[in-house]
Amino acid sequence: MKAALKPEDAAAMIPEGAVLLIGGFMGVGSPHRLIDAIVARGVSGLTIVGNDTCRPGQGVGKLIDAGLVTRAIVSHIGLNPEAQRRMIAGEMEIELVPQGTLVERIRAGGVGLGGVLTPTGVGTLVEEGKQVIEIDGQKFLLEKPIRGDFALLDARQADYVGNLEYTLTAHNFNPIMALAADTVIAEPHHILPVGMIPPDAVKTPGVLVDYLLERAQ
Amino acid sequence: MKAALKPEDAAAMIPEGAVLLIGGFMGVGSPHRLIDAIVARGVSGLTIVGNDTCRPGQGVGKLIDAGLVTRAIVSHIGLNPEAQRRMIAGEMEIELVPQGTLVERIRAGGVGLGGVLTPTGVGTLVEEGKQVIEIDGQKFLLEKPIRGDFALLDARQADYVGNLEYTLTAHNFNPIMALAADTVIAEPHHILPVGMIPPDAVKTPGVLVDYLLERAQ
Amino acid sequence: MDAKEIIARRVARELSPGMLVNLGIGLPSMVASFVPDGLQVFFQAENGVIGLGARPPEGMEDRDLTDAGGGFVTAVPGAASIDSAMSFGLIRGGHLDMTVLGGLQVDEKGHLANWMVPGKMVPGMGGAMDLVTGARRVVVAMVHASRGEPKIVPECTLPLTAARRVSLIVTEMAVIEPTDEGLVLRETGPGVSAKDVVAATAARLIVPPDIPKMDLA
Amino acid sequence: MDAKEIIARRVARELSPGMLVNLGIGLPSMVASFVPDGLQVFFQAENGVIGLGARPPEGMEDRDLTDAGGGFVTAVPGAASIDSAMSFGLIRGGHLDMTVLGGLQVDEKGHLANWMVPGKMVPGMGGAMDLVTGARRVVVAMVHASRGEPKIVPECTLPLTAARRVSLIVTEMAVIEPTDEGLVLRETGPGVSAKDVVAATAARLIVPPDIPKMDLA
Repeated sequence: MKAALKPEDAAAMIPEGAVLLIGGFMGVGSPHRLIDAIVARGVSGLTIVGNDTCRPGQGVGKLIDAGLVTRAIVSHIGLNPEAQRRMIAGEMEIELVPQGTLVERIRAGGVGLGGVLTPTGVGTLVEEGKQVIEIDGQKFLLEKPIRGDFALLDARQADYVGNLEYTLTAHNFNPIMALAADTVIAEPHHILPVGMIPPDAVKTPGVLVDYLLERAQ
Repeated sequence: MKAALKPEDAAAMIPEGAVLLIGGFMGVGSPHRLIDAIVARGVSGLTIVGNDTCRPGQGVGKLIDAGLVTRAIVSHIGLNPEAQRRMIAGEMEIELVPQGTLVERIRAGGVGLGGVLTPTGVGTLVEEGKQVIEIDGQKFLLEKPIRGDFALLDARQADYVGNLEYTLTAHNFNPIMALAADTVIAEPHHILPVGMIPPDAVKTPGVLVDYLLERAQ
Repeated sequence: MDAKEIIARRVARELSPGMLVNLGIGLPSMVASFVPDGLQVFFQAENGVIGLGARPPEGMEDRDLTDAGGGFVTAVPGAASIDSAMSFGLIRGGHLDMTVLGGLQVDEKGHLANWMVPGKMVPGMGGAMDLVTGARRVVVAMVHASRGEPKIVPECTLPLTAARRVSLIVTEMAVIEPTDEGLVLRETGPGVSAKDVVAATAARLIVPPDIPKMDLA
Repeated sequence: MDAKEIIARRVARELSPGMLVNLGIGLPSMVASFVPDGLQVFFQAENGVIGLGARPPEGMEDRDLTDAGGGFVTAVPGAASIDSAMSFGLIRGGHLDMTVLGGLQVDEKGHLANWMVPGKMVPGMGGAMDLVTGARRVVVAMVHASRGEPKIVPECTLPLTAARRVSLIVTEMAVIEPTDEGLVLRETGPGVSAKDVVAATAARLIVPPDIPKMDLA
């Protein structure tokens, strides 16, 4: 059974310089109250890993606005001029990763694989500095696993075992990130008593989740 | 929309020598009516890929009893003395693959990855003849993708788009095999009208499924 | 009919029943408005839904159901929610029948550049590299020239999106098919002659004797 | 108390609250019967359920809910269904706190052989190689000798299950811990002296001065 934390107590666990896997796609399926609590706490030097840098004032964009992020591993920054400005000013390092490669690298980190052999990026700038492995005459890039110190997830609902359900386009990176961090904190919209989520509806088994955020008041 | 086939019409699509991915774990979550129809048709020279060879007279064991299988790629044959007898007699070739490696090889075949880099099997007989890749000082086996001509799946229920739900320990290899064959035939216990399965409950999107088996009479 | 509508209408004619199709943000997303009546195709948004529907009525938006551009959408009956690993598994694994993307440049080899302009615009590749690598058909939907600069060029000067040859280029002036022999002019747009197309194209075009007009019905 | 019960009772004392534990078929599965009262652990069966419960009452079996041996089980409140990719993702990814497996041989390096006897018994490795490679703790539960043949040997003569050192060996005679220095005798079983253990063990044992008896309460 997992006790539900207040956002400020969850944020207090995150040290400076932590690597955070943060669910969401342009803010949809991001743990918004956790993000707000981290901004309020002001913990800096963060590396964020996720689909994108969202927009200024939204989702993970708030962490960037507050100057807390020194490195981002994402597939897209095009809708966040503030992220681009900070990148050009040298305040923030950005590693751009093809979206499908990014999610597989996180999965590899989570399921104990040594890396990902993907055709994506072969013959492009993404190939630079990477091992190219030829298998039966086809070329693949060896992309390395990614893990986080923390995974911060949005979920539709949870039970107190920590089992999670997600909804619609708010799934995105969340179920994969749940596998790939030392500490997993989920922000469910609802928390149900144990036994209320049918086993077949569970998308992230509770054994992966370390902490739940209490529901919004 | 996918029409639901009679078992004999489904079996009639499978040519001699086909590679069949067949869901199930000791017969649980196996497409039993499809298996019976293939036995009735008597199509031979099959390669079967799945967790195990089940038991004589059960699940995929029926295909082996009937002498239709010349090659099996499985993790376990220990509970099928008939499979062992045929292997020793040279009537059937068996490739034993660690279970976690097997499911990842099928997944790699299904999601377009060049192979799997797994620590499982390093320093054992499983390593023989395989490329060992060292990544950041740790050794991994490069295991190649597996695909089938057909995937034969068991599902709890479907809709006529082909969306599938599975239940309890009848999931096993089914959702992964759905990704990795040229033709996917699912045997659902129930078929619902389109729109009756909530999007969040779908575990295999219908676009992956080519044919449904009609319900048992 | 403006240039964008011509392009979207013509691309819509590439659709056939049962296809799984990904439409990029911007111009490509307009294709959804011109699907022929009664034709059932499934639109996938790489952020996680198969069976994307139209924009919802005002006040009926769901913050957890958006397209890859972050715009509110609906889902059709038979839709399925998927996470990013499944989404890109479908894309990279060859399960996506067609992707429609914008382009900055396409060259005589059929190579596409659409994700960055060094020193100017570095939005990130998002899902584009996986889409161009993995989709069965890649259709580039773009205006023929940008501020007088031809976008169909002898060789891309911008970084490539993938080393793979795209399937078709659709502009308001022409439909062009990259082949082993080079770029073949297949159709011309409203009020445009083959000569006009050749004049507006920096790349060498193969011009067959009889070139039909685009069918935009 | 017979040998198997001694072993199962002693292994059960290795459990601690909140653990995710995989029990192998046969002797290891008996451990579930001796979980200390009030201790919440989750048992995983690699075929696809987290939160395995006891055998169901006669007539209440579900053919889609079995353990890895194919025996009928139940699921506890808060259980989750998982497919084989998730199951082995958890195992190989370091999410499984403990696995309990049978053994044919364990040697002075702590290497385990438990999946084949060349020329005699080739059941296949099933999930064993992944379990021994990936679980945080690997506990070998086996009788001390088989038909007078010591099973704890200087060096395994049978094919290894993994190159990894197991965490603990529990027999009816002893608890033995493989360490950098070799096999250390930690506890002795009921009515057995350290001398008896040494005599029944082919491998060199490190015997500390004071060796407690097994606590089997």
